[in-house]
Amino acid sequence: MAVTLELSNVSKIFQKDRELVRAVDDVSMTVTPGEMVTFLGPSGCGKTTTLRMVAGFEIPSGGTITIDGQDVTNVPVNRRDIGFVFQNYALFPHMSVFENVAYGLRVKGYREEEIRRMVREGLDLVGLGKAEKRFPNQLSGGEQQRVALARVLVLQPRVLLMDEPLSNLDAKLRIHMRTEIRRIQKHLNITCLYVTHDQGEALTMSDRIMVMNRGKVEQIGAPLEIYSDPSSLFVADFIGQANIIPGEVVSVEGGTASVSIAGLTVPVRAVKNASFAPGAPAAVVVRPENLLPSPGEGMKGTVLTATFLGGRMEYEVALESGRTVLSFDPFLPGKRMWTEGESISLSFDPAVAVALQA
Amino acid sequence: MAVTLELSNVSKIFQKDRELVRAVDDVSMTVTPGEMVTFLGPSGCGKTTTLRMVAGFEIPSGGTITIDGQDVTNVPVNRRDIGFVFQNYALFPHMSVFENVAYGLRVKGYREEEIRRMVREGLDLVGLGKAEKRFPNQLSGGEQQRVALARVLVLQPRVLLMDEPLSNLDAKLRIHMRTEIRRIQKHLNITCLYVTHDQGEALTMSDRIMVMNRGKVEQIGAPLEIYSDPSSLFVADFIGQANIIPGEVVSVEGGTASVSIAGLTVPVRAVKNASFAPGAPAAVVVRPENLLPSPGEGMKGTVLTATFLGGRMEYEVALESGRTVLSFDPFLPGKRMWTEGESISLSFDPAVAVALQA
Amino acid sequence: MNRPSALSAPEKVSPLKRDPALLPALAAIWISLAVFVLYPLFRLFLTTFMVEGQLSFSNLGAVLDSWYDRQAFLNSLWLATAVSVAGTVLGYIYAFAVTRISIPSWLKWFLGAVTTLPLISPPFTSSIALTLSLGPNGILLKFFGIENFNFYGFWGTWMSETLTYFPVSFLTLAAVLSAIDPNLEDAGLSLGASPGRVFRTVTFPLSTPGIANSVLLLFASSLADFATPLVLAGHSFPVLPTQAYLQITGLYDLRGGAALSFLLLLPAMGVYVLQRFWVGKKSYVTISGKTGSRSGFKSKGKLAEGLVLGVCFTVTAFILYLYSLILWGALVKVWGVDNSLTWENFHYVFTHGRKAITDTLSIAAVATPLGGLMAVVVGYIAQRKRFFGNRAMEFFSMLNYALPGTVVGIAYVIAFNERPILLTGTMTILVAAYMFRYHAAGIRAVIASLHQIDPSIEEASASLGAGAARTFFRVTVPLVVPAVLMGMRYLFIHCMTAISATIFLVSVRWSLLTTRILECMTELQFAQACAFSVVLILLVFGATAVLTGLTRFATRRISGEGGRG
Amino acid sequence: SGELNAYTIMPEKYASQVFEAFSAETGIKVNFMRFSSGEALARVVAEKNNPQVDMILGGPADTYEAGIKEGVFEAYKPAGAEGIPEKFRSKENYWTGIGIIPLVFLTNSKFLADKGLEAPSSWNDLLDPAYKNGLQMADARTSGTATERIYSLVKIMGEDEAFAYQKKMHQNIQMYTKSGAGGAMPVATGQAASGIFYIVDALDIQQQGHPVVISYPKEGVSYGIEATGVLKGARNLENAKKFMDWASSKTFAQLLVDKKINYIPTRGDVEVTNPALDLSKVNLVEVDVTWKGENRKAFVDRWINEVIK
Ligand SMILES: Nc1ncnc2c1ncn2[C@@H]1O[C@H](COP(=O)(O)OP(=O)(O)OP(=O)(O)O)[C@@H](O)[C@H]1O
Ligand SMILES: Nc1ncnc2c1ncn2[C@@H]1O[C@H](COP(=O)(O)OP(=O)(O)OP(=O)(O)O)[C@@H](O)[C@H]1O
Ligand SMILES: [Fe+3]
Ligand SMILES: [Mg+2]
Ligand SMILES: [Mg+2]
Repeated sequence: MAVTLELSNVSKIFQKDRELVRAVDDVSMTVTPGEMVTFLGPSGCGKTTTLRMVAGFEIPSGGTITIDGQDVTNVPVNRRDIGFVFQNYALFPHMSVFENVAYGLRVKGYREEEIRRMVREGLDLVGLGKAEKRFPNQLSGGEQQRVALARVLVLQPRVLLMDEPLSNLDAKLRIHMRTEIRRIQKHLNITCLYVTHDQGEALTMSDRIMVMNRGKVEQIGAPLEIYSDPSSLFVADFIGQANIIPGEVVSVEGGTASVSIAGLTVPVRAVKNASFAPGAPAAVVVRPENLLPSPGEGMKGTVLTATFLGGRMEYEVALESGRTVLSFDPFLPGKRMWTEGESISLSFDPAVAVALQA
Repeated sequence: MAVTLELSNVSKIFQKDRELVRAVDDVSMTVTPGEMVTFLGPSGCGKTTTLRMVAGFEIPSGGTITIDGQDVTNVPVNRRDIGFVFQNYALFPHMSVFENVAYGLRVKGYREEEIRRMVREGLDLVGLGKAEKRFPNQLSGGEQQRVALARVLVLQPRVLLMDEPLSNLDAKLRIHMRTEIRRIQKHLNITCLYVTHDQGEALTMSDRIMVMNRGKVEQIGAPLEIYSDPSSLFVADFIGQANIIPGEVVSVEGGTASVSIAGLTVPVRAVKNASFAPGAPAAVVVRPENLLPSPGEGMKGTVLTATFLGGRMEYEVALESGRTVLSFDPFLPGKRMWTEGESISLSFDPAVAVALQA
Repeated sequence: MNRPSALSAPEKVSPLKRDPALLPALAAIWISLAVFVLYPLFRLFLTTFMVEGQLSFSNLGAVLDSWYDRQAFLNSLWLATAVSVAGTVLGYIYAFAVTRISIPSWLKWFLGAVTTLPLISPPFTSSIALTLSLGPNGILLKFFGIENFNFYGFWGTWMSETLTYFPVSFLTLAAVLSAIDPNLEDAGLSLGASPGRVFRTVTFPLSTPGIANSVLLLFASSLADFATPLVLAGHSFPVLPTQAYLQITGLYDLRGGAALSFLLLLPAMGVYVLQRFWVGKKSYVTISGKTGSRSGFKSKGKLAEGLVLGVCFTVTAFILYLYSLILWGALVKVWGVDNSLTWENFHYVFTHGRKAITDTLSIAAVATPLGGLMAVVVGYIAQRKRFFGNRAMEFFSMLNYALPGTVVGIAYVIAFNERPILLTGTMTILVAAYMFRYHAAGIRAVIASLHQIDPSIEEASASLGAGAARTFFRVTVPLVVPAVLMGMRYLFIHCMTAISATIFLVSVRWSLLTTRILECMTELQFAQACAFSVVLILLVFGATAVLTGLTRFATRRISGEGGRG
Repeated sequence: SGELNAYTIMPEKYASQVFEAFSAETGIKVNFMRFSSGEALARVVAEKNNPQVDMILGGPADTYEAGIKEGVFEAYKPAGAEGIPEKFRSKENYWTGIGIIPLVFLTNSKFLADKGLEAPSSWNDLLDPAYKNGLQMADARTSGTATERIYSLVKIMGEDEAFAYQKKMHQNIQMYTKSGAGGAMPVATGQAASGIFYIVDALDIQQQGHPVVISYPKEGVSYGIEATGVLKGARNLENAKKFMDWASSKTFAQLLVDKKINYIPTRGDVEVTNPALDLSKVNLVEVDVTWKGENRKAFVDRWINEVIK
């Protein structure tokens, strides 16, 4: 049942007047059967376009796409057995919620009572059991999005392509839905591409994450890998929040580089494939949750803002070097809290920091 | 400049065939001048509808809305001097990005060169300086959303109504945009209603948060208040993540209730306005970041799932009572990590837990 | 909601209160409808049914007693149904080819241009070309060796009317089809439906507003058309408008003819109601403020595409053939007798027809923008604003269209030939007659298009501070510009070619091109008639180009290449 | 001098010459528009409360008879009336005949050559199966030409016989056209074989050069009277009367002949030069206008119910 999905050197160029937009630029990747790969990347980086090419809505300007070993570049959409959740929902405005969800099932030729059962199940799954007679224009934004999701999930396609399917749902529902999606996807062993802007979602749901930037692939890897071993400053900066502190390589030994930062020399893990030479500039990536107020020595700075963020305090700190860094301090009662203007000293655990080529 | 906005007993009933949908139910609130109030609530709870009534797109089925003391229930939209960012963007499909953003400025009668300057500024603000000649259907989802935002922000209206204006942006951009919005809003002293599904956004940006459920107001209050003093189980559960642990009140003293949970008696802060009697059932709300693996005694359970979530580990734990709770453990190197199936013992700091009437 | 509702059903606030700009627009529309539609018809009604100061329907009774007239009534219904169905089908096929099949853009333009030709067929000329081809001893019949083809009667009339009216349907439907968000069809395909099924379940239902309005328009057109049956129906297939015309002009029985014509309002009203019912309250919104990207064209299946293009090319070739006959007729000395080429006929047109040409152009130039404006305003109010009298307004705006032109013309003479509204002999009466008769196409097209536009786009404009008028002109109008253009083009063409209503309104001061053509026909000056038609076609093409350019300019980049095709 | 406004039922190309001559002679400027007879009548009836024109030129006398019933005409006996036989004038002087036009057969000569036939010279010739699906002639409900045809037949054969004949002829009919001249072009182009028309239309086609022959039936034909009349309430009544006087004069009759306007003048005092208009060899049947008016509706109804049903 589960299929491989392969993109080889896929590009898409939009031509507009004299302006050429290279929306997707030489993307290659293989999605193994039953895998869930999430696309992450800044707005406009080409995620939707890539997904649309896989679906067959858009013809690649170059490259090939194969599903299950078969070149589908010229196979019509409806023969690809894919499910697509559109960023703008694309619900059929003239059909009730029930009919929208039943659409694909009818195409597949299920019997009427089966359809009714499956649609019910699908709608219950997204919490819209009672809205089946309504029309899309009588639904709230989130409700519409859920219908779009249900419409595809009931079909259990071979390949599932989802373009920000949960963006308009509240946190609770989103968490619920993502576990449901993941459960179904795993259970049916569906190969899945998923676009999201929610990093929590990407990190929790995906087998692998593909980070894109300006149409190009920046890094593909397991969530933890992307997070802790970003292959570029872009990735480091984009995933999670990162303090990028410039320094100079003092010495390199095995996987560890000693980097001098603000007068201190710290041994930091060097990123894979990096070739550091002593004296070369390096950027040390320190996650805000690893940059904590320290009673002892550390980098000195002044608190710019202190924000309460539910489970934690968030400090924006201006270092003496002038650089602004973020520090997330778990909020526990009794813990000292800093306020704006106070002096603070920050330190980090070098073992979970990583040095990149600057 | 800044104006008060007041909703008194506002309701909206949609009639569809024989079904009556009470989308907004008796909502009353006052937004002080220059204040930013965020609406939070599950999908379909009536946020958009409330906003649309304030804007004047929808006529309330009951109640009145006043802006700056003036009853605007029958004032046409265009005379209300509001800005509205639509959940579905509502860009003008026949106009270029530039023209979309310039539209409101033209209405106000600015001179052409001023308009050009202001549009440029607006587009730069949302990072779309280069796309001004494109048409909406040549933009990605997030780009469209940013145009919708810029279109309203350049106008600097008296009242700003935003319906999930950042839902399709990536985390980095979202954080950037929300600081920008907040900055502009504070700078110009704009009274603002903001709908979001992102609790981080709500907690960071708002002066006050209004939590809605099924058309009704559940609680209005400052972010910290809503978070730490939820007035109902719904709010507690909806805002942030909450472990709700049932127990029995043993004794009450001042603002503190001693509640017996799983055999232990803990003194917990009682929620405001609660009247607890000894022996009554109580629900203790413990945030996952306050429920931590403890080496010593605590509530025993088994790890169901352990997920790496960037800055922290997330454990789902089945307590002996059968209840499933969440624990967020800050991820620090060297810290012990639990894996699925392991036994764990959890404890919390009663000072930051709160007891509600069950 | 399980709780008994404390508040009663949603309270109605008068839209006028909230939308003050509506009032002057509404007043203007109602006044003009009252003056130019209701009042003349009322006067005609009195003339027809007042016998010695008493209301009497004896006129109608007499007419209904005749088997021939009853037959005519049924034939009219049958013909109108057949024409509206066939014309809409053909129009849909064309619209589909132009909007959904990837063909070079010059070919699209060409198909579009050719379809304007039948619209520009002044009464009788295209019928003559048809007759020459398919009538007894017709050129095509001989060519294909077909015998015993009974052209006169139903078939000829049906064919000619379908050819004449399908372009209206094409234009309406092309506007509607091109405004369907491609993402919706994509969604259908991605759910596994074949292109055919997507067409059946998504594209087709979403074009319902267009189809319904096209059917309504064509039905009314055919119902009111007396000129085509006059030439082609023969005695065996009487239809009501022709009967009415004959009653008036042949039997000198104005009352009987008018009575017959009033009878036509019943089916027109019926179809109007059916159409409303069909379009219903469903949503056809496909232009939301959140657009999906337009996708590359996907094949609809070779067979279907071949079929669609096959039909288009055949019909296009046929139309071209018919009009080349007319061109030929205009260029030769005497058709079939002296085939030497000559400019004489054109010379005749520009000498004898000069005044007619300039008069007609001026009238068209005045009526077209006014009619276009009226069409968007009426269409907009009818589709977007909900209040008492809406339906009535929408229906009244179609009345003049659904009645045979002769009757409308006579009503105008009766109403406007004396105080308080003395208009005969003026340009105003001609402009009004054309406008209120032929703006219907524009109104229907605008209504069809508006069905597709998410109201939130207009709300956005209001929230950005724009008043109702600005929103209307800057946002609504540009979004329905294809429909408005179509309406204006239709109006312009009819100002140049239509004759039935205005034959009673032309005066010494204002003469019309078509009157001249008709004269040529009745005076058997076939070649000159052809030359007039050719000149007319060129004028219309020129004017259409100007019109399109002007509108583009006025609304800036409407639906620019970047926007909807 | 001054102005005169007119509707003309006479074809434009003739009417313009007529009015031109009139203006030249009297200095009165004429504005005119051309309509078919029914349209002209409908228009004057509709305008009767505030007439837009002063008179009508041309058109069959029946049209005027119908107008008299609507009360749109003003009685006036023109100065030259005595030169015109009474049968060509309205009894109450509402209209005056200025020309007569007999019916003729117009036949395509190629058709005749193909079939090896002579031009029809008897009504019965049209019953020949060779003409099957080949005849075009006017519809009785619309056209004066058609009613004229019926009057001729009734006068020649008697009423019942006439309708029996028409029913037979119906077998050969390709199409009844709505206007009197409507079938002339199809005959000219060979689409139809033959038909019955007023001489004006037939001659016109022939003069354009089409291969047609004109022939008269030996049993006889009736003729129509082209008339002219003044409208009640005319604003330029005097000028209209002047025109009537002029149109009844010999000058006018001579003008018809000179300008090849294919009507036969009602005045006997001018010589007709066109041999086709030479009625000396034609068997003309006299039909009284009042009789025509009285029987018209009955005949048309009978035609509908017996001939075409
Ligand atoms: N035109 C309508 N007819 C009937 N019901 C409607 C209509 N519009 C909205 N509703 C219903 O009213 C309720 C509130 O809708 P609203 O759009 O305000 O929700 P929301 O809080 O904005 O949700 P979301 O977060 O999903 O956008 C929903 O249950 C919705 O289905
Ligand atoms: N039809 C088009 N013509 C020109 N440029 C286009 C067109 N469609 C998309 N683009 C451009 O291509 C780029 C990639 O678009 P895409 O929709 O794939 O982005 P995305 O990654 O999905 O962004 P988002 O997260 O904002 O949805 C964008 O810069 C967009 O402006
Ligand atoms: Fe007409
Ligand atoms: Mg996208
Ligand atoms: Mg909403």
